[in-house]
Amino acid sequence: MDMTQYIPVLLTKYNYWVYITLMMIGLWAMIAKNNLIKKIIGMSIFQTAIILFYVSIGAKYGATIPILSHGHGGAHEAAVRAVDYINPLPHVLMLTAIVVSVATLGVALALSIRIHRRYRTLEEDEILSQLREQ
Amino acid sequence: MSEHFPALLVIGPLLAALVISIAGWLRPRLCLPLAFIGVGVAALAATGLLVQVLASGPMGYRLGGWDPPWGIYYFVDQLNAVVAAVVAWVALVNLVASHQAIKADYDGKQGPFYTLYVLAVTGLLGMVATGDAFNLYVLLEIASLTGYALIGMGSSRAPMSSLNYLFLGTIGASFYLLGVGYLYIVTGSLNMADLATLLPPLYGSLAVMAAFAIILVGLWMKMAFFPLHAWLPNAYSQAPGPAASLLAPLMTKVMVYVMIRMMLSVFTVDFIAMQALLQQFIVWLAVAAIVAGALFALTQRDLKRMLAFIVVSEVGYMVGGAWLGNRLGMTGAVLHLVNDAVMTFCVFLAAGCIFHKVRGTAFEDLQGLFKKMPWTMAALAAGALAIIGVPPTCGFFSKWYLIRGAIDAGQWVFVVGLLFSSLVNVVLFFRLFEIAFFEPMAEGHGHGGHGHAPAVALAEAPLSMLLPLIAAALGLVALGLATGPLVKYVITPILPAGLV
Amino acid sequence: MIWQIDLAVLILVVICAVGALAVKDLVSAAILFGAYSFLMCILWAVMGAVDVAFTEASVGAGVSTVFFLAAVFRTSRRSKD
Amino acid sequence: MKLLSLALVILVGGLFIAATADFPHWGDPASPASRHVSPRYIEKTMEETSVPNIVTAVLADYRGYDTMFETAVVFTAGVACFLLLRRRDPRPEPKRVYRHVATGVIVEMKQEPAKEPSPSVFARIDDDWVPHDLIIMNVCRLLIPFIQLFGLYVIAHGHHSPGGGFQGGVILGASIILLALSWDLRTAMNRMAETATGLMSAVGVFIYAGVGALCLAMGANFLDYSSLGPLMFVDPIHARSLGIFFVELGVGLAVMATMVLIYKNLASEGHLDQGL
Repeated sequence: MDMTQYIPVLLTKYNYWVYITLMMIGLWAMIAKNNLIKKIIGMSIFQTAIILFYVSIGAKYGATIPILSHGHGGAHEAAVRAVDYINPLPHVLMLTAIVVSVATLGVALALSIRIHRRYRTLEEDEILSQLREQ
Repeated sequence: MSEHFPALLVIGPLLAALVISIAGWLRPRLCLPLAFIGVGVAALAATGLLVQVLASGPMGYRLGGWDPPWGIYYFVDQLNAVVAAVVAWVALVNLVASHQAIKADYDGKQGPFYTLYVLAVTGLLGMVATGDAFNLYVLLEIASLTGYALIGMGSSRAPMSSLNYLFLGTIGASFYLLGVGYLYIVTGSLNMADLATLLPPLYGSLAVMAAFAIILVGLWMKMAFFPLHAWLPNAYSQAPGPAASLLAPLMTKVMVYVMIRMMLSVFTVDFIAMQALLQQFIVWLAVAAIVAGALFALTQRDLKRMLAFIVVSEVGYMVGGAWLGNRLGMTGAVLHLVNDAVMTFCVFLAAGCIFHKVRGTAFEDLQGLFKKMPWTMAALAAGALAIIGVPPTCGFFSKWYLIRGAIDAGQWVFVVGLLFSSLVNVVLFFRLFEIAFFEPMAEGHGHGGHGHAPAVALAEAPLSMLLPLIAAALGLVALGLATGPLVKYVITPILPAGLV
Repeated sequence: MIWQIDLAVLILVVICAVGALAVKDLVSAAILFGAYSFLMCILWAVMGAVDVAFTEASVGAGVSTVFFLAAVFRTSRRSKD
Repeated sequence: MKLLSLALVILVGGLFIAATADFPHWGDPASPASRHVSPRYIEKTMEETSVPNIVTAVLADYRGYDTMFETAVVFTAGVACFLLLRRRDPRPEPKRVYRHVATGVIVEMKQEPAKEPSPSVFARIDDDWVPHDLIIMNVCRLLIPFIQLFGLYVIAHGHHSPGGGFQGGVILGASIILLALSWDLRTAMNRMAETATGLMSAVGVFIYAGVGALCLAMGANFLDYSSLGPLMFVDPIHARSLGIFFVELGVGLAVMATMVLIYKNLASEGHLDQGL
């Protein structure tokens, strides 16, 4: 069996596969974990996985970071070529997404503290059994 | 001035929310008037926008002065304009109706409460007005985060329901973001109109299919479409009254609007028409949603929970109608979107009035209410008639279009599902009214048992709640009578020529 | 952009993610989550997304971890899974 | 349940992996994403906004409207945490613990003292108190000014290097959080009161939206900074650069205050009396 033919495919796509793996780890934690803090950690992993995907879109071989390599002055007279710089748009979008994820995290933790105030536990099964007793 | 209406629609409430937050720390008494100003500006801008769009066709707005697709572009056609108007006016009327309840329940935290209320309106309006797929995500998160917080302030069980909503809502919003990422990776654009021109050569691509599927699933989670509806009943029934009557009518409807926008303006009907199998599958799913929502509603013994399951059922109507794949079905879906926002608002507001006075909405709390709160119950009855679909209320007309669309498309299951759920709704509401009309009030009734005599505690809701409620109830009939012009001037122009 | 570094960090990221979800002590989970965020930050810096990496280092690895710790100390530290 | 969800997750993951088949190669300079919209940003940023950091220019100008709402999301989270957690009723057992500053002796009072002692003689400390670590406290005290200076640098230098309002704001917020962690929440509250935090987070977003509204008042579209040129006596392109700077300041202020607000509410369960 000739494995070498798969290496190019692997090299060009593995980044996307790892993001999917991470996303599924996060999703699984959100569905199957019992502890609410664990679920919230899963949620954060899920969100960062999507950010990883976007950043991967922006990557460009043979290009440098999206900051023009000269400050003020005449040096920037030379035309800037798009192939020399990494695509900045996904970065911009992901700055937003990171901030959104920390905001969600704050609200989720605030809610979990409120839940703990009332049920004195963060295990979902214990909360559900307390709810049933009422 | 009028060319800035699309911006004012969103900026007005945003600025107001910030000023409210500042006032909340310094002069709490100013919060309510400021909230009125903020939502009022939005309502006026939305009305102006609607008038302008009806008079001179769709209009756009370049935010930051940059041309699309480089900058963010607002694009408002008849569909956006009418949904924005409904959202803004429902939010305004709800604010009038619930300020007393907010004052009673959240004294000392009114500032943050109003801030979040107005921010929620900002998010919803922004989602409706925007023509940029990523901008929609940011606004969706604003609307959702405010929703989680407002719902979490409700009854003692509410934080748990809200956290569940947060988990599912985050998955939904993240899926939407991921789908947009898939579209971006194959096209390189985020602007909806630009996407629509870039996508057609790629319709066969697996990535585009995946993007469509992911976006659809994400939106379904947010709108509580049947197998993904688990968060909704708890969240909306345990939310505080003012938040429930804002979010229950608007959040799901705006998500349905986003789905329709994605179907019509990003993926276009040609793409939808290629997915015949998917189309059939979704119609079946919609029927399942309608039937399941109705059956779950039958088993409830609490007014708010029953209404929440009716919302699940109504979402099935709209998704099913939009996926029937013909003009009548789409007309019905859009019409029902507008109508359902108003009728859900009416019934949730009535439930809020009842809760405000009786401090409970379980069926046993409703006994004898027709005598004690005749106007509230009359409005609830009007809402019930609209949900059942009795002419001349608006519910009848949208159901009429949906059924005609289903017959045209040969989807008899959908027809049966619709009729079945209407029948169940009849049973639901008549059971309710039987309790409220015939059963006398239990002796010594009164929640909390604080010793106040029930005869004093149970009277009609305050006028500031009652008048908006009655206005909403009259709005149901008015919308019903306005069906003709609504279809002719608003819905027909937005239906693409490709839709038969 | 050097794909060997990229791949090595990716594997570490997955390990940290699994670790954060597997440990029973929630403080350890929070710290592992911080490590996960830092590795993510390195990954993005490798891919040339310096602004995103900077944000993740300050928001994800810094403030988020502190938020987790605050919430864990104010609730319960043990978890059953 | 666990097995079922595992199966579901693996199924979904498989579908996702299948969909990557049609993706352009990773890092391909000829992928649609690198060809369609973004070249304009890279090639024109310098002449249109005179900001060398393309990410900053796109973030605060081309897509500045997104960023305004991103700041609003942070603000929303702060208000939401406050609304959900803040409570004004005192803790059930008002036990008070004081440290005699001169000798380090700890005094515990079961009831409220008739008169609050002077903080310079008896400093009030948390009741689940951990021994003060001289090294940590003093090192943090020395570090915090430099951290804050760095935060300001990051905000101000965002035009030329990685960074900007968000990163700088978070660093500034983290410096206050560090103070609360290494000393105690009460000390941090004395430096930055709750009302100040709440006001700053709203004012920060207001600066952003206000700059946008000012453009509207100048007759241009919302957030079109070039119209601010006449106000600042510069040409439209420099006006864009300055406009970006102003909104970044607003972002920094809002993010700093909100991070502190969220931390305070989380760490003290909303009592805002004692932290971790």
